[in-house]
Amino acid sequence: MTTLTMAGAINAGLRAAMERDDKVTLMGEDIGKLGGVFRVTDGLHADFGDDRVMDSPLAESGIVGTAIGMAMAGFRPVIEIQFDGFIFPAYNQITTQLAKMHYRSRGDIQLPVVIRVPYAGGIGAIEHHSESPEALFAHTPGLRIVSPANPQDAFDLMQQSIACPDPVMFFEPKARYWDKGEVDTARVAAQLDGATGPANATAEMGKARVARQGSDVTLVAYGPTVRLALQAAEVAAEDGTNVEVIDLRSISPMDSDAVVKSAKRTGRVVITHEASTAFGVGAELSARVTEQAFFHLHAPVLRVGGFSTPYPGATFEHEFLPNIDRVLDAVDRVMKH
Amino acid sequence: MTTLTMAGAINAGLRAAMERDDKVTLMGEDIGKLGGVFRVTDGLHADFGDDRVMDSPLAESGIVGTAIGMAMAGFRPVIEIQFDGFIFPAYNQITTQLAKMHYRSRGDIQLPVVIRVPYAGGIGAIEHHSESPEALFAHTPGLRIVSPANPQDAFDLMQQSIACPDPVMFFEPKARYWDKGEVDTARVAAQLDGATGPANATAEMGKARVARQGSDVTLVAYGPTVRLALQAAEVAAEDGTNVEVIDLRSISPMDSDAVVKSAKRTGRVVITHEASTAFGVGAELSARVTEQAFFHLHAPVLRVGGFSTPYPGATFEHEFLPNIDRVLDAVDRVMKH
Amino acid sequence: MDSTGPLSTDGLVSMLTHEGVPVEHETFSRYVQNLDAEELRQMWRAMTVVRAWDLEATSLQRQGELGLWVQSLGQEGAQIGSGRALRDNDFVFPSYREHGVAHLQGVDLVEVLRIFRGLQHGAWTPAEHNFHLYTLVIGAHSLHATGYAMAKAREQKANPEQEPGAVVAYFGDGATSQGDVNESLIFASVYNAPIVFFCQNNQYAISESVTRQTKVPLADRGRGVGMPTIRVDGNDVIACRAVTEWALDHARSGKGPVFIEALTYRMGAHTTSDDPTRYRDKEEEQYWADRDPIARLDTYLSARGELSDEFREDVAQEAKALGERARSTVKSWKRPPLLDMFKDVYALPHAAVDAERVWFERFQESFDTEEAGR
Amino acid sequence: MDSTGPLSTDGLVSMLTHEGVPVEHETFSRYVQNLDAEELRQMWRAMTVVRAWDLEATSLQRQGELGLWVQSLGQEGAQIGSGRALRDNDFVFPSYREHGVAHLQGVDLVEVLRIFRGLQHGAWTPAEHNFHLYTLVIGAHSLHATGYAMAKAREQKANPEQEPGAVVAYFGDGATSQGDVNESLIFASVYNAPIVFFCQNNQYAISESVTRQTKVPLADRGRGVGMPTIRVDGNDVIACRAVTEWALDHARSGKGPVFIEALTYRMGAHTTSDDPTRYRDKEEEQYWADRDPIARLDTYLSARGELSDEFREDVAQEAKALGERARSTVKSWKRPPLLDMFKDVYALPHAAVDAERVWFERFQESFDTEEAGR
Ligand SMILES: Cc1ncc(C[n+]2csc(CCOP(=O)(O)OP(=O)(O)O)c2C)c(N)n1
Ligand SMILES: Cc1ncc(C[n+]2csc(CCOP(=O)(O)OP(=O)(O)O)c2C)c(N)n1
Ligand SMILES: [Mg+2]
Ligand SMILES: [Mg+2]
Repeated sequence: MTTLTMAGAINAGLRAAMERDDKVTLMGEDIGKLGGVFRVTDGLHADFGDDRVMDSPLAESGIVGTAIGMAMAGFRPVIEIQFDGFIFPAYNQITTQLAKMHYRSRGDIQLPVVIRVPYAGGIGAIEHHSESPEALFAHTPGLRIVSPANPQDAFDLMQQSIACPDPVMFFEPKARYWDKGEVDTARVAAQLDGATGPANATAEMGKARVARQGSDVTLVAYGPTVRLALQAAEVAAEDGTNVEVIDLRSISPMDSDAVVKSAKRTGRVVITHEASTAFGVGAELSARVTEQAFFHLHAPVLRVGGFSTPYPGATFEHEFLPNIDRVLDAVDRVMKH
Repeated sequence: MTTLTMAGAINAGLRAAMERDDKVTLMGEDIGKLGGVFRVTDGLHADFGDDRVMDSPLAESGIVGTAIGMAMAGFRPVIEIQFDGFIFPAYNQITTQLAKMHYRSRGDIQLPVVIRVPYAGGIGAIEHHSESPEALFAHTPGLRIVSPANPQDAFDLMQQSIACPDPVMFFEPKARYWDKGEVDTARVAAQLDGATGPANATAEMGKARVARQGSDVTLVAYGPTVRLALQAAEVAAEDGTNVEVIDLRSISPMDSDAVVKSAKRTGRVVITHEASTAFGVGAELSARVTEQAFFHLHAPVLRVGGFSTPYPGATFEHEFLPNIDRVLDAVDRVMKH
Repeated sequence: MDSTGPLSTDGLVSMLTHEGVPVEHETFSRYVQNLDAEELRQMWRAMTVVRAWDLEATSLQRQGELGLWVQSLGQEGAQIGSGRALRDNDFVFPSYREHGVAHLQGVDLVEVLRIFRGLQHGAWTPAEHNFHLYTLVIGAHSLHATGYAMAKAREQKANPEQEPGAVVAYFGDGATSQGDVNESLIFASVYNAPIVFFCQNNQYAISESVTRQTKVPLADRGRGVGMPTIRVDGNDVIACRAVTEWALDHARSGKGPVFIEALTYRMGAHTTSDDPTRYRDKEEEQYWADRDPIARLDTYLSARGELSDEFREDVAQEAKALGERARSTVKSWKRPPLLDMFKDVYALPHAAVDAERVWFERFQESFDTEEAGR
Repeated sequence: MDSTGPLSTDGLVSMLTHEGVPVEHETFSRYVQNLDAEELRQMWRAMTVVRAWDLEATSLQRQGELGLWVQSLGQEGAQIGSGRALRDNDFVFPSYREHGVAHLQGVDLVEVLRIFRGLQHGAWTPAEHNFHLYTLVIGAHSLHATGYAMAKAREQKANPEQEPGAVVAYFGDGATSQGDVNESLIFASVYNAPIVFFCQNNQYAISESVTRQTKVPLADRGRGVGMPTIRVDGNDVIACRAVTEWALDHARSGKGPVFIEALTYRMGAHTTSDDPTRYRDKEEEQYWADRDPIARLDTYLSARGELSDEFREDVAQEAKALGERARSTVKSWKRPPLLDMFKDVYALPHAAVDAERVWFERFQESFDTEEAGR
């Protein structure tokens, strides 16, 4: 066990994967000497050199497109998109190529590409630097999508994502980069050893985690909102409401079974994410939970997300984002039934 | 009243808008002499010339991006994306620019751009020519999204979309292009006259339509699945189930009020669209209906959509797409409660 | 023709006039000086077979056996010329019209029809043929090709004893307007990737003349990023072969990418769904019919007595046999099991797909049961 | 420096050496021959005020009054030179670093700080200044600029008596790699749009040297689509002005687009969040400090006795006043009403936004009520 920030844990996860497999190659804007604008790749260029840590031309479609080509030739590219809001030039490559190549080739071509995306808000940034676009990828079959909420998951999921034969979008909650936590650096290495390592890793990647046990309400979060959910649970506990917090960890696949199981016990579900509520990940989860646990529910599933506006100026972000008041309000509302 | 195919109705709608306002300018691939691959712009180049009907270089980002610039300069561009699957190169321009400019400029810049997208399947096409990407745009505030299901709506919505000061994505169910219907060509012209015409038109654009009245189940569809829903309702009626069919017409805004109202009467809701069920438009509608009509529902809201696979080879499309068996199965399932 | 526009013949590399008369080229002739009559005949054979094939597939489409066909008609010179320059370690990223190159790489053209019969999206194993799948999203594959070439360069650096290889990316005139193609030129140049961009300027992107994509020769796009560029008569199979040999040599030897523009003509419709009478005239079509790539090699070889009747007959038989096999095979293809639809979305299990497959299986069974129960 | 690479000085238009010595340019000198001392002083003034401003804003950021600042430090020559060539009917699409041009177009630089204080995304009315909003998505605005120019051409065709105008799109060296910028060059060229692409090659895209974007001068990108290209010393305000005058004339007179590459240097960090010590050295920074755009015009004018102490003092006062106004104004800005967050998503009502705004209003009121109830 060592103490790491989330940024440090991702860095360590990348390093471990690069040491394990020399086909693992990083590419992105400013990830070399600068170590990325968040310093997540700090030191990797110095240690692995130009051919393993490649600063790219300023073109996201080019980054994803060439990573696809490299993956076809046997590499395992891990690419960085500098900020959430700048992933869209690569949207065509991700949606029509990366996601569909395995299907198109009837299994002949695997594309083990990992796309790292620092995402979500809360850092007082200017436009395009605080967005949560995960739902815009979740609707496209062929992609896996994960988002860690703590250093341990960041470390594990990073190596599992790299070992996974399918493309993985790895959403890193940037406001949590500096959160510290204990990290066991040995477990995943052991998991990945042996022939079924990637399969086990991939299966594990898709599982949710009960972050806090409770019996009254199931509060579902992922990435940046997990900390918020845990805080809300603490406050609710003071009022005598016992909140179970589930950290989804994965958005594709989404472990709705874990949520349904919990919902069947609590009868009440609240989902919170930073992305706009409308047409977000919470919509799918709400629909599935309702489909599968309808007769166990005491109240409708509620969602607490960003509003249906573009991400506003930073001065508004505390109110734009789900905050503790809004989460508790939703908890109160489901508890009314 | 005149009889028109849906393609003919859109053509007529474009022509009427071009005659009404000489700032209305068409741009796209092969829309000139060829009249578009579906002939929707047939004859317009001959009648309005190169400056009003512009064949563009083969670059979707370029088409949307320059349309934005033209709109800033006072034009009303109506652009064609040749097929659903080819809209993604323009995704960045649509998501980060077209959708956000009005907000970014605090209302100074209106972008009355209409993006026409022939979409959805059922025509036996090769890859990328049968997709339903509407949910990938619905999550982004700033866009309006409509999809007509019959010639009259196609004619009306086209002119309303062009008159609307906001960007509109206009999804045309290509398998329905050749369906014929009666079209009143006078009503919208009258609506658009006068200062509040665009406001009235925009308000009307966002409204759902009860396509068939019923009391047992609310069956919601839009675009290509409306005909399917009506057929299913006929079959269900033979079994004594009285299905109400709602044609959403608009996806952003989505007239969930109309659905909630119906759901409160029927207590049962089924939604069908061609896009993959997971993270689709139906998820949002299910979540909203459940939030707002939970205590009126006899059964969970069910969704019948495409599967979580890429659009498969045409030989599979009948089973991949929601078909009458699957819709009736869902109707049966909600009727069990 | 305009001497500066995209159809200018200025600086067009040519080795066989359209009357079939050979011409020397200062730089490039030596790349083909060792081609003997047998090799030229093989090129004639390939072009002839591919053309016959193309007409056969077109007629299968007309008969309703295929949903669509995309003809390579008229582009055989560019495709066979460049394709015969490829070696074992090279790898091709085609667009969707390169049936000629597919054929040379050993792809069974009959199998290709599975795509156009709607059975599947890809119909051969790329690694078996060093020939990637057709890509329908214009330009997208140019970046894959570049990345593949970047990987190749790394491999070769790690294993210098290995025979070097290069990548060829094929795309059309229309594709040059896409951001992706431009980005691929930039990446290839910056990373000095061993890749040849082979642009078949067939003068049309569906209905749009190449003048909608550019005011200057498309080869200049390569100049914009500082890579060597060549314009070649795309209907001159020998010249296409020569410049591609040069370019591949250049790329394989670590000197970086090359951009080739082959000026050719799409003699058919864009696809069987297209109607060219709406946008071009008979005179133009005739002009290019007179510049047919097969006819000119035919004239050249015939004049030298190198195309015996026996050989012609042999090639005709090959083409006929291929056509017959296509007809019988295509009709014999059964619809694959419905559950195939759910296969290969991911390489490893994914809960959403799995759940839907299970549901679908039960749903289908319920019909069987219903029917059985009747 | 390499004579063919992106930093080559070959063919760089220059009219004032870095020692402040004037040089004639065959083609372009006549575009500035009428500039009198007063006009040169005005350019000096603008550069000086903008630089002082930049330092002021940087220090406001350091003091925590701004979330971020993006410096234009070192690029004043390119910005003021090109900006002073603009006329009333021209329209500018900046990237996010063109504070110099903003200032010339009459945008209040203090207002610009609203963006960097997180109050709003846009801070002026583009139509009032013929100056579009800053665009943060690299390259996206180059297409808007092109479309705007296409529209301008149409307007001018319809109203030939109107004074013609052109569009200038500013972007950086990094931006040239984006598909959008390349597509904008293609559209502009094909539609013959009246637009000048003004690329400030400040040698860095954050930490990446321009050699990561190209192996050849960036101006060649323009050649790739056949438009006239000019490379100019971006730290030579007079040369920048001259070539931009030429290019705007060219565009306004219907001859189509022009690509200008101004070779300059980003003397500061990329933004206040950046740390250039990680990727470049002091020697390089010193080399470019010796080529400062303001210093050289200063030397030139001073040598001619054209910069009086009084004038200097006057300019210093202007800069100081601007800084003071910035400090007091920025601190006076109140957070706007929370409901503003919901404004202007659409021009006309939209049910989803409206419902959320109403909900939010009630939700906020519930707290007030709660508090009131205590
Ligand atoms: C991104 C994208 N946009 C549009 C299309 C529709 N489309 C298919 S082929 C084609 C024209 C391609 O022209 P060109 O690149 O010259 O190739 P050619 O067909 O002439 O070989 C178009 C517009 C597409 N496949 N992909
Ligand atoms: C599409 C996109 N990708 C990445 C970024 C992050 N980013 C902001 S500025 C910048 C570098 C821009 O370099 P250049 O074009 O040379 O302009 P400069 O900042 O030097 O003026 C990058 C990568 C962005 N804003 N947009
Ligand atoms: Mg073509
Ligand atoms: Mg720069």
